[in-house]
Amino acid sequence: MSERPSKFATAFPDMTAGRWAISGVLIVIAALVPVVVSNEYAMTVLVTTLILLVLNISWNFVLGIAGVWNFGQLAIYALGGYGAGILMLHTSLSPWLALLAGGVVGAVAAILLAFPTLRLYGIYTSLLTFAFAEVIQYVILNDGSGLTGGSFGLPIVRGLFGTASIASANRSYYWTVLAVVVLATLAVAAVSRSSLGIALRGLRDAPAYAAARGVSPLKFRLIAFALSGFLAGIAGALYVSFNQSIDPGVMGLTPMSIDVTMLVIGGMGTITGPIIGTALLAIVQTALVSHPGAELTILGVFLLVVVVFVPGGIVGLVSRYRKRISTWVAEDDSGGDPAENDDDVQPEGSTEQSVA
Amino acid sequence: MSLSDIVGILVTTVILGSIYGLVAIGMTLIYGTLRILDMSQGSMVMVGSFIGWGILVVAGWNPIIAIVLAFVATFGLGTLTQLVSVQPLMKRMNSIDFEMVTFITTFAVAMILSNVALEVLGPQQRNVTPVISGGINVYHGVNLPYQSLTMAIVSVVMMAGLGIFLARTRWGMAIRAVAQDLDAARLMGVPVSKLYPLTMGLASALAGVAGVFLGGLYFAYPSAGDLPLLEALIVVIFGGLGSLPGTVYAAYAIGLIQAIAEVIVGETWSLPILYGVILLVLIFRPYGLLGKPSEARL
Amino acid sequence: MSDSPRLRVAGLRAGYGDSTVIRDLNLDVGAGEVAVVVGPNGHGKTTLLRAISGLLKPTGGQVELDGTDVVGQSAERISGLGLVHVPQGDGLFPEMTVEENLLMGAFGGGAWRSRRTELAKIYDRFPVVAARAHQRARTLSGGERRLVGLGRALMRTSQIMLIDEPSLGLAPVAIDTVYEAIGDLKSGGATIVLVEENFTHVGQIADSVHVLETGTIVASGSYAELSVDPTIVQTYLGSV
Amino acid sequence: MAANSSGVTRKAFLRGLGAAGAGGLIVGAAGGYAGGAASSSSSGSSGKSSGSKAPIVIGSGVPVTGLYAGDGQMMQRGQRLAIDEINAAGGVLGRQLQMSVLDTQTQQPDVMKSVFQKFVSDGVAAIFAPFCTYSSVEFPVVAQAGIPTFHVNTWHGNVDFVKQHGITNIFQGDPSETWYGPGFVVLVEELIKTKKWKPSSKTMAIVTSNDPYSLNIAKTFNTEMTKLGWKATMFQQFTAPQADWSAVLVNIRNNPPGIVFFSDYAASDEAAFIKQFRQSPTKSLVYQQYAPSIPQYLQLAGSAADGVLWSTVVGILQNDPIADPFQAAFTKQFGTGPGFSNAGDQYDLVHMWANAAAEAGDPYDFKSINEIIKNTVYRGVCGTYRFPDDYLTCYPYPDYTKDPSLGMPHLTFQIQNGKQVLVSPDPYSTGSFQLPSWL
Repeated sequence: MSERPSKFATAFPDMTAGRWAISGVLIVIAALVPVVVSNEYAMTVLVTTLILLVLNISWNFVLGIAGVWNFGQLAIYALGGYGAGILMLHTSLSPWLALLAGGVVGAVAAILLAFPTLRLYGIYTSLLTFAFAEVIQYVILNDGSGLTGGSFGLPIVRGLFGTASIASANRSYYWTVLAVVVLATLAVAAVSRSSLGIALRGLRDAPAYAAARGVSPLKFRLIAFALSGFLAGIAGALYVSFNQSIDPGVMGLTPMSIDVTMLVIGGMGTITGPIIGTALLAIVQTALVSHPGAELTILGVFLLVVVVFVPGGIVGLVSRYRKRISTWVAEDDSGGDPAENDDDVQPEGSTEQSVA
Repeated sequence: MSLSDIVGILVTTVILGSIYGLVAIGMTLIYGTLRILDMSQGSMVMVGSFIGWGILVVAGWNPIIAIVLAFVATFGLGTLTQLVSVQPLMKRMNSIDFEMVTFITTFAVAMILSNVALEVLGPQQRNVTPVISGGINVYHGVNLPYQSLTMAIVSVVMMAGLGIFLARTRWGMAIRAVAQDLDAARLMGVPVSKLYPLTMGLASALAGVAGVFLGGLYFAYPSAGDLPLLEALIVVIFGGLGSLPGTVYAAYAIGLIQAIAEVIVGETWSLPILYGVILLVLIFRPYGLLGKPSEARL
Repeated sequence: MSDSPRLRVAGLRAGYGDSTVIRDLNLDVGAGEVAVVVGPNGHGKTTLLRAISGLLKPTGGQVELDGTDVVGQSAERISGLGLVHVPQGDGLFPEMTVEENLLMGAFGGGAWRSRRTELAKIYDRFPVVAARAHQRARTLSGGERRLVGLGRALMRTSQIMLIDEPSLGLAPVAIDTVYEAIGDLKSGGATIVLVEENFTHVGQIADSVHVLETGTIVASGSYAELSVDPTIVQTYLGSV
Repeated sequence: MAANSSGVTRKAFLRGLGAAGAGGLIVGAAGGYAGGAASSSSSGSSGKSSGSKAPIVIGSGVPVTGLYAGDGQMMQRGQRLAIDEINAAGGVLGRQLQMSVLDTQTQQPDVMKSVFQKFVSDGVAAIFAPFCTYSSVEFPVVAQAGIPTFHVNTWHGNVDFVKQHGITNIFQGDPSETWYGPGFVVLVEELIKTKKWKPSSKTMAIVTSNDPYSLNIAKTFNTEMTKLGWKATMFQQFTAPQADWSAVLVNIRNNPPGIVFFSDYAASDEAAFIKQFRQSPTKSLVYQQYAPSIPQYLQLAGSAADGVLWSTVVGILQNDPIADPFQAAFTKQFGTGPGFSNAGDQYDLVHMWANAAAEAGDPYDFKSINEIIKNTVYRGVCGTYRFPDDYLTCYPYPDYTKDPSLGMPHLTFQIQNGKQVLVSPDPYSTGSFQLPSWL
């Protein structure tokens, strides 16, 4: 027993007991939400938002932390969803295994996508991956075999909770997806603090230097794609389970622009950024739901303003203020340990990362 | 393959290639000069289409007025876009994420433009009267509409005009100078803080004029810019970012690939085939047909 | 030194990010004078020129051109006041032809109108350049490029020139040609600040020599004075 | 330390603040939904008492953004007009109607589920969602609540789902898509029989967009025609939107067919096709399914469309005592005509529901209202609505029933001199088939 917490603690060196406590309290509050909320529309929106959050965590990992401009993430998400959905539809496999299979499909697709991007740089990577997404969407739209249902989407699938009533299914999904969000956040946080994460950021910020220090772009890019693809696949599988269907409308420019906005506004490349960005935009979207049409204009203005005036998103903003506040605290708490002031924030272009 | 297939392929190539060239050269100009991929170019096509509709259909005026007005309006809009979405970020020009953040901000401008158009003008697609109607029967069954022919000619004229502007004029040379060595250009007295907005205005104006013509083919509606944007992206990256000759070759090469795919294999698979070819090109030539890793541009 | 120097640098401070490269630097250059700044690499010679020409924003001090303070103004504004900076490695536009490069020299400062006459003069003065007029700049040899860079600076009259290490990376023959050209500029009346790592080649043209170490001028004087100072000779005269 | 007379360090203070803030964000977000819903449902429940004069809210789920936004606008206008008329006449049971609009985008499963869920949570009295998913995933949400729900998705899968699950409140206000192909085959046979048209050859070129809907129509047409000895020279699928048809036209002109059968529902695609076809036409009868019913089609295609045949299983009647006043009122209110289908069917469905709600005596007595609708024969601007069986869908006349008062007319139009002429079926027709000028 004494060994596990310490090992766990070393994976998150900047997490103090206090921070663990706060995170724990937040998770408990989040877990209690379905008990308080009796409105099924609110539950539907919350579950949908959490599923999107899993996708955003996966995308943030490859885009923000590994710095690979992968714009094919929605296709990987869709493939995971279709994979899981087709298994639920045509086999008697446990839907929970189908969920995992969705993750595996996502990981495999991502690895296959990683290979051709290896020699590409920046914007070329984004085009190639974007083209990949277009092809996937095209193939699904044109699928005449009936496997995917083309533009009409999959026929109704079982989902994870079979014949449960809408209210109890909503709650079961909420807790399931919340658990996935917590695990995904822990996984991404652990990985980005590990030597793998350091190598990835090294490749992101100084590719030539990192490569010279023996960091293999091939190996690390594959690992980054695989992990991110697995999470995206799980997100897709959760989508198809919860909605009992999936259609090619989950891909395309509009959903992509909303996801990018969420990441950028929260703070790309940080651990908490996707959570904050997704939550914030979900609230904005929900508030605007009765004004359809104005929504995307407002999102566009949001996006523009944040990128121009708040580089690093909300998390970046907070971390800058925290530095000031920590000075204020330090005046008071002269005996406090300086390690407290560490951030979970990696500001863009930070030079603190060196390659081990 | 019959002779009419071949003629059909050639005609389709000319039409598609000219469209692609017209929507892509502005993007190349911007990438070459500012090192950004301007995602608002598609919206400029949309704005141009709506201006074409307003002038040709609603007001019933001369096509020349539509073209001039589209040029002027999108020039202004492009300049404004640069001032709002790129200029404030110029101090980050040498940072690693400059391409990414400008990609996102110009994308945000595109989102705003097309959704404002949706709010103001409504979702309906509107027909833009062809600048010229009718067509020639090129060969048994293969028809070349005058509209497409005009578009091809305008496209070639505009590409050539841009080439001459860049090669011969003071400001054209200044644009190339900035693209090739920013510091040296500033030492020559080139006012980059004015030149950048003007370059983006010029590029947007080209897209706006393209919009007047494309409106007759694709119609004017709020998301009319999505497809041209996608096509322009494919063309500029296939041709090599920032290379003007590369863009022109790529436009017609892609037109040819698509025409062959459409006539031989059928509409269904022409886009996937196109993407497949591009995928292969990028794997073997990571910087496109004529692109270079970084230094040489325009 | 004349009473009102064409270029006056006083208490200049400049650097990159948090690191200060130039500190408390003073330098006066009179009309028609050639001031040579020598010093080891990495001690701020290029930074000095960039700070004067506005490519780099100084963090303190003054730079005056003919009595006007220009600190904080953009490079393009300063260029319009008659200052020409020939940067290290020429600053030629590699994909433009030699002629286009020369024409760019006439972009600002009201020189565009007379570009054709100036161009003809430069072709007269440098036949080598004339022979390469329609070649792309990147295809030239190092010496040719340097001449084009100097020629481009000459497209505008009445200027103050900053020339950064003209001998860098050139074969001895080419260096001679380049310095011959700089001598021509001097006799044409230009005010010049020239930066070199040592004063091997500057004897013929230097009116004053300034030694730049760790960001500031540590010694100044005429070439004749400094070339007999044993410590300086040992460090900077190189293998003359 | 003097500063800490309260005994709380600054650090502890900030921590507490942070936790409270973050917790507040989560609770606030959830509470926001719950609160919003609670307020509207409370007004709903107060509205549900039958003596109340509070407005009745009905849900309108239409595509406001995305590919189908043009259709969505017409649908919403049809609903609007009906509501305005009902309100002007004193409302339903003395209560005014209010419309709550939600965007269904491109009918993705998550969007549709959430739209339906919000309507249920808000306690609307009826849902008009003309387009829905093809998998019917959102149906259970409203089935459980029992709210009368109306769509015109024209998809047999949806009505199958209703029948299989014994749903009693989801109505399809038009016949399924399966009736398109057979209907046109009947028309072709009649044209040949009455010598109004002689095919240049017994061949057909079929062009269809690749969504299952258009594909199904194209396939049924192909099968039925093949049975009669016709041959397909071309069966080509494309992905909408498609604006350049030169390659397809090369193939058509190489091998001119007797019929060009075009199955797609995007107005711009079909308009672009006919414009390009007419620049050098072949001796083929041109049939375009559904899209010419959208008003933009004629604007987009102009005179190129003269001679084109098209049909719809739900369409607004012409020169009709019920449809004409609607046409006039619509044009007056919106400055443009209603087109041929969705504005009309939405107008009809809102009226039909309002009648049923009035008859039931309580707009929230869903069970009675659903019963009444199921047993209604309603004649609207699109003809007769009748839901004869557990599929809760309309059936076409004359393909299914021979009695025009019991089925919704499957209308075939021909565009003549820029005008839509209803050429079939009698007694609704307003003109007769004319041989297109290029034949």
